[in-house]
Amino acid sequence: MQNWIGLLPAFPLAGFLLLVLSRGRMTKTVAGIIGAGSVGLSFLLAVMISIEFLNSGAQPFSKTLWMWMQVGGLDTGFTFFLDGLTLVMILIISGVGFLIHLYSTGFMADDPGFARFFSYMNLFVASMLVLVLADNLILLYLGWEGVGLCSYLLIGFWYDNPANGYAARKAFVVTRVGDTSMAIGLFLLFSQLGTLNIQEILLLAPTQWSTGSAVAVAASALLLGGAVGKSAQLPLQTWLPDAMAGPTPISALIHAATMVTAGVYLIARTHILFELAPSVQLIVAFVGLATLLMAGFTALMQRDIKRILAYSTISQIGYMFLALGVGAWSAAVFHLLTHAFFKALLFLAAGTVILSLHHEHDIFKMGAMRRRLPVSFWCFIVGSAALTALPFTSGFYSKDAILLAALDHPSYGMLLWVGGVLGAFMTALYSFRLVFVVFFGKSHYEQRDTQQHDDHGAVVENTSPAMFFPLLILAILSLFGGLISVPVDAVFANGALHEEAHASQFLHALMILIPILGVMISWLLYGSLSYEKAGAHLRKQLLVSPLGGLLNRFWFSGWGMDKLYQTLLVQPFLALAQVNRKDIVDLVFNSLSYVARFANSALVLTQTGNMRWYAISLVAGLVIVIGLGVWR
Amino acid sequence: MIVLILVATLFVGGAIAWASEALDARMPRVVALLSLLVSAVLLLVFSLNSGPDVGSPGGQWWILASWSWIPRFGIALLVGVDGLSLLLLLLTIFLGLIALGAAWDEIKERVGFFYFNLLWTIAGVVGVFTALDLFLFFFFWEVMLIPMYLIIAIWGHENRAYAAMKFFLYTQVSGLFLLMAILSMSYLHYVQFARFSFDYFDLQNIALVGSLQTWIMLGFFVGFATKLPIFGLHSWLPDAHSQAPTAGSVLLAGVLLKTGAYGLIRFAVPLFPEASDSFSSVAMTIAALGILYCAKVAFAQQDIKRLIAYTSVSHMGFVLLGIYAWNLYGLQGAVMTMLAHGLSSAALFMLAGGLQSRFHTRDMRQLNGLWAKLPMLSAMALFFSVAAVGMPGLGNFIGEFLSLLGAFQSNPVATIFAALGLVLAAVYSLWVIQKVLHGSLQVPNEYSNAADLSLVEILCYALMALGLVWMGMYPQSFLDVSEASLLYLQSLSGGAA
Amino acid sequence: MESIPYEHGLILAAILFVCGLVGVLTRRNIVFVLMSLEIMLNACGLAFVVASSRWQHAEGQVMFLMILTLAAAEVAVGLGLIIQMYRRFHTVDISVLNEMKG
Amino acid sequence: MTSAMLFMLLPLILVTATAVATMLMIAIKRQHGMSCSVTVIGLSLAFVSLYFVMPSSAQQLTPLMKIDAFSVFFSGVILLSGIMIACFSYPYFSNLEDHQDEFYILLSVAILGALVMVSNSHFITTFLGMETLSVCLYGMVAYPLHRSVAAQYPMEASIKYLVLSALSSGFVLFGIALLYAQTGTLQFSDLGQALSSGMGPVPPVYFVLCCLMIVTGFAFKLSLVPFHLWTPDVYEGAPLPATAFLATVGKIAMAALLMRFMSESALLSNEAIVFVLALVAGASILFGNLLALLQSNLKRLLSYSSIAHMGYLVIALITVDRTVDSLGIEAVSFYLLAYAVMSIGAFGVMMVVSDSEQERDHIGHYQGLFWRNPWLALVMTAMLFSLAGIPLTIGFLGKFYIFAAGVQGAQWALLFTMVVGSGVGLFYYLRIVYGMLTPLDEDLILPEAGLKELVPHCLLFVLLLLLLLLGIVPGALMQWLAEMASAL
Repeated sequence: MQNWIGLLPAFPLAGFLLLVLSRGRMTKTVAGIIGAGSVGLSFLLAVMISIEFLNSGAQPFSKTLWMWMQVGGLDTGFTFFLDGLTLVMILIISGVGFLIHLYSTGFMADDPGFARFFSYMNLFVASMLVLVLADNLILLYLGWEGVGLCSYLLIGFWYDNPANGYAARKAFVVTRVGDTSMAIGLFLLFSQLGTLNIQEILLLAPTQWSTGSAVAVAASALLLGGAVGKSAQLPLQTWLPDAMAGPTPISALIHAATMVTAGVYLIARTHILFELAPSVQLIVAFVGLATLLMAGFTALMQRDIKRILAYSTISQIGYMFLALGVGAWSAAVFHLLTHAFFKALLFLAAGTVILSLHHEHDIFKMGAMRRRLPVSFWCFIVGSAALTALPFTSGFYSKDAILLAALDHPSYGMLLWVGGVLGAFMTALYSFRLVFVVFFGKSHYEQRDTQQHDDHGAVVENTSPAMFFPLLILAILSLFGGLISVPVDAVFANGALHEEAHASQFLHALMILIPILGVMISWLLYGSLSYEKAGAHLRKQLLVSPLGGLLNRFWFSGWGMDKLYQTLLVQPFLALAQVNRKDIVDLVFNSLSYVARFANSALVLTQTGNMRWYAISLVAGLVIVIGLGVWR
Repeated sequence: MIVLILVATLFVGGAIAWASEALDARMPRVVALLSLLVSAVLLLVFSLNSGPDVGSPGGQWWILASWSWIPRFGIALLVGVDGLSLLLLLLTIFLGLIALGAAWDEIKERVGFFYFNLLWTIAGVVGVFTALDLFLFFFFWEVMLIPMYLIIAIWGHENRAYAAMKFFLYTQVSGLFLLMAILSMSYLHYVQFARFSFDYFDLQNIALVGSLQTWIMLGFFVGFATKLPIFGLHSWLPDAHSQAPTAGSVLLAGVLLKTGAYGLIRFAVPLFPEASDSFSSVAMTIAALGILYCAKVAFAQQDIKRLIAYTSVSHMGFVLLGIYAWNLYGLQGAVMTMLAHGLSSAALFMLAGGLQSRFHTRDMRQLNGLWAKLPMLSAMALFFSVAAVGMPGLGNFIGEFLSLLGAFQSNPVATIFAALGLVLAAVYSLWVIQKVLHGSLQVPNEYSNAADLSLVEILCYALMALGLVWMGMYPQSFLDVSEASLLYLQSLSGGAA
Repeated sequence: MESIPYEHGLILAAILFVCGLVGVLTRRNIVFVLMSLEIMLNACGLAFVVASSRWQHAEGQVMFLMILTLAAAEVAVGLGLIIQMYRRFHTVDISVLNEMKG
Repeated sequence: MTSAMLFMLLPLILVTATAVATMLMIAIKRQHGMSCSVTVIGLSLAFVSLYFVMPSSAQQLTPLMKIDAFSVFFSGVILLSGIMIACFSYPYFSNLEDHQDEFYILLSVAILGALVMVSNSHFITTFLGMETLSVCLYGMVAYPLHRSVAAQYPMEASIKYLVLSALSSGFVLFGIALLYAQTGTLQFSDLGQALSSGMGPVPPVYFVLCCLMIVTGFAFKLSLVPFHLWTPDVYEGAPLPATAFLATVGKIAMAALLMRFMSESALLSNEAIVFVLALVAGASILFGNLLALLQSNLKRLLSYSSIAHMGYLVIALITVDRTVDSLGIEAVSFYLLAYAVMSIGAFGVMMVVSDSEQERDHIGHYQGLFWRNPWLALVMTAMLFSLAGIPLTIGFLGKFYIFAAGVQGAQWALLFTMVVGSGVGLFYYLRIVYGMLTPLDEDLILPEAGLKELVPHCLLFVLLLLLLLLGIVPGALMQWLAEMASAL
């Protein structure tokens, strides 16, 4: 069974090819079956493989499909490597992926680009699987770029709106910056270790490099660059919120569950390098911390339901980075898992809301949807609970593990822990703000396009099985996913000691209570029946106060990072490009031809046609020549 | 022998094609197709049924044959084919067919003469890739320019006179420097061995010292670098490429540029190892500069073909980088880049040509949202732009990755800057996609009823796409062919540079 | 009587030559130009004669004869042209001959 | 003077006989065709006789003349050019009312002069040949004096040429005289010995002065800068056959003479003269090409380009004594041959489309020729490419030779100038080619190819063949030249 591992990405790839070659002539049902079915197949295969894997004592296993390139010392194959970590990833990707595909068949039902959508989706799943299965960094890079491409294509899926195109380009280019640093990291690793096979690297690196040596620092820092780009961490996080321009299932699959966590996967995969470079690892931790706080505050100010979720994704990944930074590798992976569940759930639920409100994104234009959209409501409750890490939800366990690990950090333990807890508080605040504003209070939803048919204008929840089933599964997983134990201890053998963390009862209690506190406050602000007056009043108070207003604008704009990059990088580049549209080098060469023409026009003047002038010049020439000859 | 047959087939085929116009206006293209197919078959049969001849120098030459030509100067018809040449020959013939496909419906007037020029250009290129006598090499080097000049000058677009003239001037003048260098070599051979010789293998024995070596090397470098082109000598290329008819652009970008790189690999570095070694840092800096600069300029263009042309310069930077890294990775990278860029740029120019023939404009400001109208063409455009971005799994990635990998080992700084080119590549490629394919449909009204790809076009694109995927997924089949010869070339320079 | 040193002869020839040269450069009348040319050629002839008398050779004398013939030939052609010119322009001023230029 | 020696002079005698015969023909009965064919036959006989004259080793006939492979080669080139020009001029002059025939007499005599020049070894012969040639050229340039259209052009050209070349001959003569006065010899070889043995009390300046006066005269005939001003006017004014003759025979004979003079009298051992010549060459290359840059009259354009080409030639000339196994002489010889072929070809095309009534020498006349008369356009293109020195043509090998000589003589500065010059040159040659390629709306009326055009067309074909054959398989010729040069 494990020998069929090659089929994992093969199924979706085949689906992609079929869908592309059909050139949109297929009926939507066929396209849907192919699209979702291919991923379903690879999920089944993944399940079977994992059963076999776990029964066979979780022995790492690798299979070479074919040699890719052998140049001198470099020989890389299309080789897949399977261990606990990979296993978790493929299960998430194929499993959650399958659910989301299923959901999309309903969600995209009346979209003209149905087949195109699924072809991209399949391609994405395929490349994502390659990414996590790769046993060498080049193959990983292939998957890495592949998912980036698909993300680009899907963000810009509704291409007739230039705004989407812009968001897509931004996403691709910003992540490409990270990718490039990662590529350079690859060059460095190869020139130092002479191999790009991950396992070999992990074996060689400790023997060749001393801890904290410059090379190790450089290499891991460059890899971190790649991870930061993909996982939308500071300072490259700006692309993710805009990426919400894509269809909601995309946001669920790519920008919540799988692709954005690739960075986490990369670091976890190469954790030994990071352990060799403690300074970089600490940076990872603080990047995570800063990001999660920043994102938390920003999320609090957003009005767009998807942007809120996007920022929350950023901040949750921040948690994972925090975990990685303190060496709690499996905690990070665990959070990755649970996050995949509840964030996917939230996005899909949000999708139903948006769909039933005819692509209304502004939460303050919704409200009181509790009755109208029961399913979405309950999904949101569950998802937010898990996101907020309320006790006994999946998020609770994973976040707990992370915070405890952070607390254990030798030097900065307290700082990191406090930050993390504060983040948890913010999480509670913004996620339940979302819930309360959307589902409680009064309805602010006025139907645009009233001239349309009623069944178009009315708010009806689409609960077709295709969309209901995934929500159900994900909800269950978000609730009880915490009970799953990730089989990664073997992978992080040396990192395991961080895991059984000790914290005083007080701190434990604090960690449980603070989110609940957060929920209550947001209830006071947005949820309570007095929300209309008190809440609104309070918020007004906050906004009119100069500081509050400033903070509001500042946080709303995602801490002004976009503006910064615009002025620092984008505009100068554009200006330069405009100035030099007519390649200056060209002008230089053309000037030569002007010189020649000028010389010509000057020389032609000597051809007066007057014979006496010719005679004179003849004599003058003689004199000059003789003069030169004599002088020489 | 096969080489002569190959060249002869093309030369004669061209002549016949011209003559056959008298019979029927559709004849020439058929004749051209036939002669190209014949040569393709010849080449395939040859490359499948034979291999390196162990006896030959370096034991890596598939063919090595010589006939006396001009005894006075020890000039001989010395031709040789090794893995490197073979790959480039295959590329040449393949792109020749593609160019034929591009011209199939586009060229309507003076058909015979067009195909005559087309075939003669290809023949010249074949000669360049096989000649090992430097005089013969230079001979073909110049010969291939004339028909290309005519192609641009007769069938080019609005500004063809200027473009053709520029193209010819640049390449000719730089060629004279090359000639000077070659003659100096043969004279030195006379001084040291008491006879003139232009034989590649003889010239390897010349003992060159100090600044003299540097000067001669520079002569070679200028000659080849102009054709490549490198940053600073590139300004002929955008005009030539954008003004040439589609088939012309295909050959220019796909094949003619590669002759420059080939020259560098075959002659410039191995013959002057020390000089090249000390020069490599300069060359690699130029390469990095070119990659970034031209990517930036490309971004600013509004004429699609101009844009693609600038991207070609940018990509050739990777080739230069790989060559002057002068280790196996770099060289293999350079070769793969040459092959892959050959296909991708050819395809892109063909697409641009397709747009022009459909909408009679190359101005991106007038073309928008074609996806809705021409889905297949747009899909192709997407595919090949993605390839040009260097997407792993497609040929260009292998080439660029290996070049950078090799370059990093000899000059990390330049490599890092060059790597930034990957980002800029993304910037301009996506910009084109956004402008032309995405957004709301907008084309010049009078041509709003343009048809999607024709069968010939589909065939060409499919072939090129397959080629790129092949190179990307199983490059080994190409790397194996070229490896022996690259190792040989390295051994010539004692691994220096 | 002792013979004249040949340098003197050469100097005389040179002076004649320069006179002719100046004539060619300054005169506008084509006839005078031709005459000046004659002077120059004869100056050369004189130089040859002087030289040959120095070396007691015949060659110089032969050369002189040649020069005379040439001068005759040139004048013949020249006069023919002048006649044509006068027919056409009714002047012998060479400055009218500047149709072709640039 | 034995009979064997007399036999050696057979070519010259035959040419002379041709001239006389033509004259008698005219006296008996004016018949254009007859006089033309007589001339052609006579010259061809002379050409054939070269084969028998060809000496195994250099033959000194009296102190005056020297017959060797070198002189035979150039005599051959000159005679061939003469024959071709004669053939071309038949249709050209056929629409002249009268006096078509005298042209051929002038032609033969001019060729006689040229032959004397290339086979001389003595200043008297030099002078004789040069002047014979020049005086005939005055006549040829002015030939269709009574041509109605723009008739003052030939006369103007002729008068200019007459006065200026007489002036330059004056310089040459005076230089020779001064030299003679000091060295007491008029023979090149003795001169060489005298010079190498040193001129006793005389300061070298004096010697340089004399030589430069002579060289100036030669440079005038080769129209090198700064003695080039006359060239365009004379080329433009003269009737096409005369122009072609002036451009080929005139130049070739002069260059051959100059080279013989230099190689026999060790002139190049003198740094100052080499220096001056190098400067002259560089200036000619630059000025010639730049002057031609925007010229739209083909005759003038070719005249300017000839200035540049002579500049290239001088590069090889001044390296004659530095090159290994006399490659310099070879280079000069080959280049002159190539130059003859391509200039006659280019002028030939012009002569075919022109006649003495209307000369089609404007670039506009040739617009779209490629689509109106592909054959002529093809020939013209080939010739222009050859002039530009592009492979497959003899011109490329000529340039190759020059480069080789230059490299060996280490004349880097000049070679660089040549590269620049060729760049500029390409521009204007390609301008013409492009003009022929661009289609034209209103057609230019071409004389329909009647029987009288047949011969010229065949000649063009021969020229094209030569151009390509010698451009692609020059091995034998080069071998022969090598032997010839080493024998010199």
